[in-house]
Amino acid sequence: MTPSASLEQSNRFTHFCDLIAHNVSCERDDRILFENLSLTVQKGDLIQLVGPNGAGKTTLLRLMAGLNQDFQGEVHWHGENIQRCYQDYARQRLYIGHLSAIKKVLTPLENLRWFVSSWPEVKEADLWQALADVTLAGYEDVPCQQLSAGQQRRVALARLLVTPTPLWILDEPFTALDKEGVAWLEDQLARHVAAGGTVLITSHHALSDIPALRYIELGMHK
Amino acid sequence: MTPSASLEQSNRFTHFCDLIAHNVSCERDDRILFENLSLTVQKGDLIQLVGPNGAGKTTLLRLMAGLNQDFQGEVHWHGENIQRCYQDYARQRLYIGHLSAIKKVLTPLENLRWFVSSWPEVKEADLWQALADVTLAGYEDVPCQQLSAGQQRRVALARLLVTPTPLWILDEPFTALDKEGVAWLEDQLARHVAAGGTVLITSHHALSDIPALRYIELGMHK
Amino acid sequence: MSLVTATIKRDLVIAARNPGEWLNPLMFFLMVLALFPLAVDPDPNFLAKIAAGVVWVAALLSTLLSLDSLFKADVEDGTLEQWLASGESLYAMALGKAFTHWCISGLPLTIVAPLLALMMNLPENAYSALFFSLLLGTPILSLLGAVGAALTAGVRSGGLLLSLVILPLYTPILIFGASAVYHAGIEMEYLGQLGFLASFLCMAMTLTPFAVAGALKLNLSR
Amino acid sequence: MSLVTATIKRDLVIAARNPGEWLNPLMFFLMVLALFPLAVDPDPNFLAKIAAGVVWVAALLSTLLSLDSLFKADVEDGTLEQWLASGESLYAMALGKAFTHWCISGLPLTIVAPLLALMMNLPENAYSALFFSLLLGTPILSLLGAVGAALTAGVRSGGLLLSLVILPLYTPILIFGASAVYHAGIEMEYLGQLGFLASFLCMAMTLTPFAVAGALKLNLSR
Amino acid sequence: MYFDNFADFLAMGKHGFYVWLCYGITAVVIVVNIIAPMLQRKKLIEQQARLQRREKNNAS
Amino acid sequence: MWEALKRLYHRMGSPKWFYEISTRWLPWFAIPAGLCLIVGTVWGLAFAPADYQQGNSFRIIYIHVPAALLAQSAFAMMAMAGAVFLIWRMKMAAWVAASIAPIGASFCFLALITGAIWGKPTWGTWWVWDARLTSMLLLLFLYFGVMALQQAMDTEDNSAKAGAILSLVGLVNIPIIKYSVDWWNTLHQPATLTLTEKPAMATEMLIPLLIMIAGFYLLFATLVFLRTRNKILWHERKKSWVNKLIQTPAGRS
Ligand code: HEM
Ligand SMILES: Nc1ncnc2c1ncn2[C@@H]1O[C@H](COP(=O)(O)OP(=O)(O)OP(=O)(O)O)[C@@H](O)[C@H]1O
Ligand SMILES: Nc1ncnc2c1ncn2[C@@H]1O[C@H](COP(=O)(O)OP(=O)(O)OP(=O)(O)O)[C@@H](O)[C@H]1O
Ligand SMILES: [Mg+2]
Ligand SMILES: [Mg+2]
Repeated sequence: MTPSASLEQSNRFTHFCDLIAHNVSCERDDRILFENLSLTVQKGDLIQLVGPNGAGKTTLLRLMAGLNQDFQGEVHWHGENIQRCYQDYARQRLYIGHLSAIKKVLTPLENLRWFVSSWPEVKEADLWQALADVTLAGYEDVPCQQLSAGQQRRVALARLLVTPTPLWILDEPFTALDKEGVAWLEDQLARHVAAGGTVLITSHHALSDIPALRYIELGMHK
Repeated sequence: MTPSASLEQSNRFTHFCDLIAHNVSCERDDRILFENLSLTVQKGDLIQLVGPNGAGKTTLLRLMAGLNQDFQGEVHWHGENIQRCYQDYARQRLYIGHLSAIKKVLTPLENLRWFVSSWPEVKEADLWQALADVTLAGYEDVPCQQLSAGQQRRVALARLLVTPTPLWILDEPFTALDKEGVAWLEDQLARHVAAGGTVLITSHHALSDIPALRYIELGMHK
Repeated sequence: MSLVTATIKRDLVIAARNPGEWLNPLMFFLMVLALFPLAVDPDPNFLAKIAAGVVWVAALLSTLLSLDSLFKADVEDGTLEQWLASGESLYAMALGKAFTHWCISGLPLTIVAPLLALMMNLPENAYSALFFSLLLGTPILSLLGAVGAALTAGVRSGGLLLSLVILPLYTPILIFGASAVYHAGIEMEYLGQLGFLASFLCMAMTLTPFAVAGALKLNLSR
Repeated sequence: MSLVTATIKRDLVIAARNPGEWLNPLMFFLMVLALFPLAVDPDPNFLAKIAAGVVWVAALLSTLLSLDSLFKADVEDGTLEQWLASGESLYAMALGKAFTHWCISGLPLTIVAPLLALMMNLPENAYSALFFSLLLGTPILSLLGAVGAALTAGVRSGGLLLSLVILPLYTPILIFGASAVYHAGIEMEYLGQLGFLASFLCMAMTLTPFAVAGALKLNLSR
Repeated sequence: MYFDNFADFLAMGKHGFYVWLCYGITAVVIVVNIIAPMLQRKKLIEQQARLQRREKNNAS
Repeated sequence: MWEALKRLYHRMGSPKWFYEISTRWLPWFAIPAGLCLIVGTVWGLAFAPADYQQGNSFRIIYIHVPAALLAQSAFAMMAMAGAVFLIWRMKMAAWVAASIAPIGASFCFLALITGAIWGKPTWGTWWVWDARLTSMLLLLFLYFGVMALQQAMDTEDNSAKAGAILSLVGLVNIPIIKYSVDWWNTLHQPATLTLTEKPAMATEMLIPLLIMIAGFYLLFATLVFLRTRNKILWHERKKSWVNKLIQTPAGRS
């Protein structure tokens, strides 16, 4: 990614509004995952949810993304409940979960093209560039079923480079990436928050020193 | 796991025979993954395959496990081609791949019981103990679909504690584990090789210092 | 290009890439037709009497079978999650999906049905009724089917559950469709039945997408 | 307990836990029987004539539909991989799987068929023939079906491919089964047909497991 | 020749349509079966030749 | 003796050898095939006498019967090639099987379509559920199933194996299907519309038929060669002998 591109992004992200969870509580199978949790996510934040397996990180992430409505409390975006202004909110955040939404019979390029179809301003050349950036140059036209686990993950992550959204919500994005890939992704996260973007992430991987990094610890309330 | 148990294992593993890959070569889609690779795995070895995404680690692992026959060269166990003595070989090695073979409607206990059904010497109490060791005590009777990603992984890994095989072949076993889980698994690996067992593993995670550790690096031959 | 058009295009590309997706329903249709004479009685006069009903039942069953995969793949690989995350209208997606399904299953079936009706010795004057009843009826089958497919998408062995949900909804269409053809065969008026089918189609087009959108959301909240 | 018995037991437990697995084929059977009078002609004498054939066609289709999931789940979640890794005989597993499938689909169907035949106004003296022909015929359907299911387990939208592969193989059984019932209905000898079914069953029991074992291996070598 | 004239030959009694249809379809099927692999072969060879040329250019 | 057989087997397994030998043999199949087909067609259409019952429509027999015979034997050949591939893992056999499938299916289709067209003037209907017709239709389905499987899996090797397994299962089943269908039709329905019993065919009718049968078999061999050669070229495209072949003008012809 060239500096000019991130500068441009930085301007674009000036309109980012706060994402605030007010006293959210969630229980599953009579076990309380978190209770009266409040969380404010602002421009330039990089927030990592940490906690042991089964602590409720994925659950909290999906709830903040507006994908899960099975909880108490409210999540506000720009002062409004995200379910109310869902369409606007959705255009401002990118959610990448465990499942990659990649069609195995299609090529990386075709998959990426589908991902960005809501953003008409994204150009075809950007897609090629993004695939090259995730070191998939030469694989643009290979059906995804023939890619290795890490390569498929990279296709999903190429979206980070092309969708112009200020808020990224990522669930264990480091899965299956090799060292170089991990370094690349950390770099992307750092650049994104530096450019005024915001990242909400779960990972068991310890992120290297990015100044904006904050932890939210979820414990096991047995 | 109590010290006495690992001592017992150490005796059990005296019959371990060398696993040797002779000049194996493998290509996928006209790209050579590795060529004339030879590899000797001996009692007490802990071998980690490393390399970038798509290098062929999974492929090599499956081939050494006897699950993939689409390659050139031979893999020998006790001086005999593994396909010839497959039944004996299979009883001496444990393979845990990307897919966990866990049935979502069954409970961890039921899943584990199925895994060990070929080893009649394993007792029911061992299974409960193993689940407790992977911090799933209390979840023994919860259907696996209600467990988080990391908890499901732990069910699969509980097999390490109960199947009495000297050779472990593990493909990215650290996926989805939290810090504590990672430490636990590293400890298990160290104990296993100390007790005379053998481990062949792929992981993008840097294993902490275990004396027996050796790396095999697979590169990208473009 | 909006996400809806992109999705329709993508699904058609996938169908073009595995031709099984649209050829198999056709083959199934043909084979069910072939089973009847084998099981019942190959006498041509007898077949002529049951032809209308059997062709319609076969069309219905073959649509039913191709429904199973309509949303399942999307749920499993995370595409649906991304749809919901995108904030675009699920109503439009439901319509788009039903349309793709009809292009892949109902349309080819309508085109070859008259040919296959030859084998069942359908009376000559019933051919146009067969064609038009299928042309109006199969889109209804796709639309109603989408409701069932959405409801059962997250369910293991949903294929059969799907048939349970859907078959009762299909019966009115079967009755009107088959009776149009039957009446045409004995030279009676059949425009009434076609009129009913046409009005069902309008209703289905406006109403079912709501149900589909609602059902799809159920698959996601976890 | 060997892995085969453990697997049979496990699959039966799973079936008991989602009753849909064995209830759905039954419901489908019922509904195809119900569709017929609606589509063709509800006149009881007419129905009596076609009853034998329609009951058998319905049985065949409902078996066919329940086949799809026979190996698919096992391939996808890695159970099959573990089977192969275990080194135990795939022949035994194939037999075991076909047996479970019969317990879940063929057996209940055989038991309720006489009841449903009432609805189709089947002649009274045909009931025992119906019962015994299904008792001998449905295991063959399961065995042959296992071949198709194994061949198509790794294939997306394999359900319909499966029918393409299997239906031609099913026709002899359909012919003998339906004609046994038909002949019993018109008070003719039908032991000959049952004899044929019995000898087919013996052949299928010895031969098909080889084909299944071979086909299952295909789904694994990658 | 069994037929008296060419018109008779074409008419084949009353069965000209059926006979000629059969022979026509057969001709089409056979020709397609011959042409298809030949075209495929041509395409294969051209494609391979192109690849070779490209590799040679890259090498030099 | 055994050694010679073994050598032959190894040679057969070598794509290069097969390619070269088929280059030499191809004309020896193609030219007689063309001759037989032309002679047989002209003789059958223009010179053979008309059938006293069916008139000229009977001339369809010169396509119908050879196609029907070939469709059945092609399936057996395909299954055999599949078995060789499964047992000895000889890739050549898989390619041959994959080449046979579409050709066999074409002939099966021809037998069906010519039969159907023939049925209209003789029986007054395009299709009846006669035993032979039905078993031919099922054979076509089997071909389709094999072809679908030969492309279904994610690697070519697996697809070939899947196709081979189904063709073997199908081969065991074909006699059963044929037998059961025969038996079914004769029982359900008195033989009002069976295929004409083979009359003691006049020699001037029989000879063109035999020529056509020979022509169809030779054509079949030619077609299998053509397709298999393409498969060889594709799979061996990295080998030096293919590269040489492509550079020589002869290879392009
Ligand atoms: C779709 C319709 C038809 C199909 C699928 C069909 C199929 C076959 C098959 C498979 C054979 C070869 C049997 C063998 O020797 O192995 C055959 C032979 C023959 N068919 Fe047909 N047939 C059809 C229609 C007809 C019709 C309409 C006629 C003429 C009335 C006819 C006349 C014959 C004759 C004369 C033979 C050669 C005699 C013999 O070998 O027994 N067929 N047909
Ligand atoms: N579908 C479900 N039904 C009921 N309970 C569930 C369901 N999914 C998850 N849970 C429960 O919710 C808890 C939190 O799950 P979640 O997936 O949020 O954990 P996590 O923090 O993401 O863990 P991991 O690090 O393993 O991914 C788990 O203890 C699990 O038992
Ligand atoms: N089914 C397949 N068909 C064709 N090629 C494949 C197939 N599966 C994998 N490959 C190719 O084989 C190569 C090696 O894949 P493999 O899964 O062994 O990589 P890996 O080293 O395990 O990578 P990762 O770290 O991403 O898991 C990849 O480049 C991939 O393109
Ligand atoms: Mg999680
Ligand atoms: Mg891997």
